[in-house]
Amino acid sequence: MEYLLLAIHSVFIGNLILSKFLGICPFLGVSKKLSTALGMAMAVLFVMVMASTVTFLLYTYLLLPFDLGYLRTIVFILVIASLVQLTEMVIQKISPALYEALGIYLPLITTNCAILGVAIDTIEKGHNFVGMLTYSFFGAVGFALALLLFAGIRERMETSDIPNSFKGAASSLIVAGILSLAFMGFAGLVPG
Amino acid sequence: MNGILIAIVVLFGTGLALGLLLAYFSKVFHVEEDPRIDQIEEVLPGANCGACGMAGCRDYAKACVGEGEPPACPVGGAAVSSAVAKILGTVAQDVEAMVALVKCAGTEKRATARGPLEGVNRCAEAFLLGGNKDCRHGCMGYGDCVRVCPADAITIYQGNVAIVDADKCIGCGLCVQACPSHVISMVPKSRTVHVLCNSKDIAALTRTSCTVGCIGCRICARSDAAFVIEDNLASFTGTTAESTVPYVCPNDVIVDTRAFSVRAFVESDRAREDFTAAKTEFKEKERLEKLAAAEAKKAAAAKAAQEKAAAEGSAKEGKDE
Amino acid sequence: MSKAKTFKGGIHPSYNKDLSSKAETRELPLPAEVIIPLSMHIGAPAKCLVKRGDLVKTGQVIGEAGGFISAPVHASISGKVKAVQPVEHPMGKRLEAVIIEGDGKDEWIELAPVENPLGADKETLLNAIKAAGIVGMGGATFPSNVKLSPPANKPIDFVILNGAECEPYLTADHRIMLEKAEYIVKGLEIAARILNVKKLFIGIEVNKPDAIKVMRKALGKKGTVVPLEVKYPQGSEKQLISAITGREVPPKNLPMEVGAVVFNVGTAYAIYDAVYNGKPLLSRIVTVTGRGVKKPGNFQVRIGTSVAEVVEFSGGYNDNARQLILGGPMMGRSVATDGVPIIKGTGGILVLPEKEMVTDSYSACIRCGRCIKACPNRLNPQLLGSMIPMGLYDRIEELGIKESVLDYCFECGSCTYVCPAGRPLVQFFQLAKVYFRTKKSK
Amino acid sequence: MENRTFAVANSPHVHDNSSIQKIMWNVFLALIPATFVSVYAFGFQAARVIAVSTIAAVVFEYIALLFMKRDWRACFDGSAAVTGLLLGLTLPSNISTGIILIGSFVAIIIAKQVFGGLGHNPFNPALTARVFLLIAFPGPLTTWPLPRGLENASKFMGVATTKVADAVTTATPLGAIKQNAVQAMPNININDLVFGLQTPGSIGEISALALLLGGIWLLYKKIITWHIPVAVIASVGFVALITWRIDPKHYADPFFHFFAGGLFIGAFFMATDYVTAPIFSTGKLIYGAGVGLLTIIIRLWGGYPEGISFAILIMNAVTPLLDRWTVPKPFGFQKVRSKS
Repeated sequence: MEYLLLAIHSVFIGNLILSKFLGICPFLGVSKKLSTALGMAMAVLFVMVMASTVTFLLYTYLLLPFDLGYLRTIVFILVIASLVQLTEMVIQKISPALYEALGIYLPLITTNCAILGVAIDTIEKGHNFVGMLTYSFFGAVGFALALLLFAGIRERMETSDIPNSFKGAASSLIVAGILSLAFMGFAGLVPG
Repeated sequence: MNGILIAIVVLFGTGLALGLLLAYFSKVFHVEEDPRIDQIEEVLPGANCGACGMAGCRDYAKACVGEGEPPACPVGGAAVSSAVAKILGTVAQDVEAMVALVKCAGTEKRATARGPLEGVNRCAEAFLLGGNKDCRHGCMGYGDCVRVCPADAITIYQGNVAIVDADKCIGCGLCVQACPSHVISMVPKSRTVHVLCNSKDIAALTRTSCTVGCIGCRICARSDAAFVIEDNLASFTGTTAESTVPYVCPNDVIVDTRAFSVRAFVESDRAREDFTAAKTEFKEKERLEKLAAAEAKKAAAAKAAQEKAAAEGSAKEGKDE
Repeated sequence: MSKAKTFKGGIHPSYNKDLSSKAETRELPLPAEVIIPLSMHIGAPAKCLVKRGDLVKTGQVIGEAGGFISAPVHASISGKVKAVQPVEHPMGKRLEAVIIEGDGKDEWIELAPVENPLGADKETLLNAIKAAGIVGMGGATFPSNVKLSPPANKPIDFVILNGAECEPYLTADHRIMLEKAEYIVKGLEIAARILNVKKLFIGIEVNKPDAIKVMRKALGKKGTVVPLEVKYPQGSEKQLISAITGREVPPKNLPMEVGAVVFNVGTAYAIYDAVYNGKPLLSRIVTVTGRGVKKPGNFQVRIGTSVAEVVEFSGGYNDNARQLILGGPMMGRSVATDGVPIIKGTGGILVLPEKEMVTDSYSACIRCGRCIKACPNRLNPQLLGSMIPMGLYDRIEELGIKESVLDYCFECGSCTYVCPAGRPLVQFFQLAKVYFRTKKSK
Repeated sequence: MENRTFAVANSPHVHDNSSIQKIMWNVFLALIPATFVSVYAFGFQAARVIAVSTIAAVVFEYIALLFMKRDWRACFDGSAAVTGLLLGLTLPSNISTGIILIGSFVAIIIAKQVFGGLGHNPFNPALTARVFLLIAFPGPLTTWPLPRGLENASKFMGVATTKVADAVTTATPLGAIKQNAVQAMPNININDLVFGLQTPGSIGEISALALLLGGIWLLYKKIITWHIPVAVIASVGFVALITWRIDPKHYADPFFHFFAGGLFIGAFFMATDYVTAPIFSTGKLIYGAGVGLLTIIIRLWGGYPEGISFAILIMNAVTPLLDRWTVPKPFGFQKVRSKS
């Protein structure tokens, strides 16, 4: 039950993008088309769970015993960077089309603060291993949800007659703002 | 001291482990790619700025290999272009500068209008309904070309004929694609003589639908071999021609840009008057010349006849004798 | 009476049929000149067989079929060929046509009717129909002999006569059913004999109860008259098949794909005329209607007669006449001049006064979904209609259905009719079709 | 014979004479009963709120259109007026004029014109504004004056009333339930909720009957279809019924949930907004069910007493996906031959 609440919390209430404002770069960058958004979401899901797991293990079994907590940021980034490279290679092999579509945003997952954010947050919050898995998995699901909703809206906005000055990022950010307003309705649903 | 050492060891160890892992996986998941992509990527600025219109430098490199005709990298400039060309084994070719030309001068006064089109805002829509002029090959003037022109080089005269400003035209050819009646074509910028008509109809139809239509009479082709007639329509294939060539056309379809700009030839009544005056003068001159030639010929003939007569006369005389 | 059958979607425009539905068909006097386009059907244009100065007789072949899907063209009056040149065609283009100056004598060629039609073999009948140049007279102008010769692997189960006449204003089919019922049935029997089919249907919208009654009587036990709900586009071939048989014809396919063949009632009459009398298709019934003409009515008109002449005979234009439409108001073609000729597929001449014209400028789509409800092909005109003006053609290709979604659209105009924002959706789809056609041909 | 020339236009050459204006003013008309009830219940203050929000919305629309150099006459197409009216109806009657103006600004400028105006806004403008105000001004947006004639009640539905400025305020029925669970129930009369003259709440939501009347008008005029309202109300009723059956002490019965709060105005007027709702019937049903479920979840377990505004906004965001995934098969569609 505890994990269920944690899951609901990480998907809806504490949504990475819409209430923690992490990972805005891919949120704005890869949301032009639904199909690429889906691919990106999957890539982030994979990287996030892997990265959180590896960093959690490293932190608990390597850094903490040696009392090297202060090194966590740099170690985590190292891990994330390598994992992203790995993902890149895997995607290029498995689905070249998706690789093409994601383009530059794939290596940019490295700098996706949501990944580092979740890795650090899960340690800050003191989750155990299962909690960490739940948190990172459903955090990524929340990320995916927001990305998909946003991509859907942006695909529709392509057919809109948006005033020139608001084309592109401006109107997208307003949509993101309204979306996070809407998600505030979940506040208080589950104690975070 | 110890702490720092441990930290260094831990960091180094982690890095090494991850590096080895990556190295291993890059072997496992190796994807065959054109080696030139990597080479091109090397010479690119590597800023992943996207200024070329592609997501990152690698995409640009791929485009170079694929299409063979890459847009220029705005950041790297000429140096990068030549480097890329070197890798691809091509030389940046000197392509003749082209500009767009609207081959129609059928303004309201000249071309017969077809019933008013309602609810039409674009050429493509007008074309569905058969166009707004009796002539189905002319410019409809709703400005689909103006909308796609990135250089603002096209204007519409009286909502009827589009005119390309050759100085502003960058030769992208977007208007040619946008035009449903195919009245725009790309011509060399250096060309000075143009046939301003696109009507492929037979002469009888062209005559009823426009006063400045090409009827495929071939008179121009007789005075200059660079005119080619195909589908009842003349087109000029050379670069330049004698300045008197436009005067031979019975319907004033040919323009010499050294005398009149295309714009003036389409828009300005004054230019037309000047042209007509010059044409009349030319024709008059031609007529006089012809007359003179004819007279000379006549005189020569008369003379010859006289001589002949004289000769015959003398012969007769001789015979008679 | 059982419940009227129908399909899903569609609209209920105001029909305005009583303007001309009571007017008996009158024969137009022989025109002084006819303009006979060589292309009056879907498919390859006919090949011209005459030249300027030739003398022709009524019924003489002046253009032979230019391919498998094509039809021959006949002189509809006797006289001299004045010219062979492109003319303003009712479809908006300029197409090659034979102009015949009549001698006023109307001398016919010798006609060769098929003897004992119901006992004749298939080939003879088919040849008679082919030689008569019969095409679908509901407007689609598909050559009838092609419909009647399906490949052996496509068994035909139904022959359906289309008497729905769902286009508002038009009453030509209505009149022909009232006046020529028995001949129509004979034509239908010929078609059924050629296709070897026992199941015959005649679909008629219930707003023509007199026609239903007459056709029931004429048809007797040979087949079934199916009353159809009054709805546009009930008379569209594929919608009609769906209403009567429940089968749906896939896009880009002919009805024979689902074992059905559909003829307009006018075509059935033409088949009768060709087989029993040996007459080629030289005239048709044309409804002259709308509030832009003085006296709406129905007329038997020789092919090639100019629209102006027909309207003149009917009583002339009203002063407020502003738009001339060949066909019905939903799918008919608006033409610029009344000098265009009546062709085989012209079922009506509709003249609209200024105040009935749809000229409003359009505004943004508000996604009310009425077009989706109206679309007889269950498409999403809303989405397509928003993407096309923005030039998002690649997204249309992505829409998920392998063939272009636009293949399904036959431009019935239902979506545009109901659009509260007045968006010219049909026009958008035409533009997109042109775009995809040119792209494909590149 | 001299040939006559005619105007040429594309087919079809007839139109059913429907227009956006007609649709919008019909929606406006459908909201009139609710407006009357609220003006009757809350007096002049309600009239002020509604007038300010409606007029401000139209004025903002006009300004925006001028700025964007578009046809300014579009501001009278009724859509801005409907947005303004809907916004006014979701506010408490004692709210200050400044806040209403901010709301109208957010609705018209931020939520609508930025995206290109009518037809292009991904979120319902009135609801965006309302949620914005709720989060920006939580105080004024959650103080509800008592209707006229009840000002002297010291306790209402088991909740203390407070005197703020010149009005007596209290919680809405849903707020009362939230605070006191079902202890408040005996004091709430379903009749009051239906007719709306005896309950506090935002201006427009108090009378379920008046809203139902408007909804039926819209259904009758075929401006909305039954799918969304029915799906919303059914899903709310379903969850409410289950929870009420399980634990009637804690959870209110379905009828209470139907008639209390903004369910009807949301289900009939806001969720059905063409621009932001799915376009296919299947999508509409899913969307309606989503709105209903989210509403009841927020009502029963969330931090806010009323959830329909949030629910509709969230489902607005899902609309493009629903539109994509509920496309019906076209006429004569065949399964694409897999090998190709």
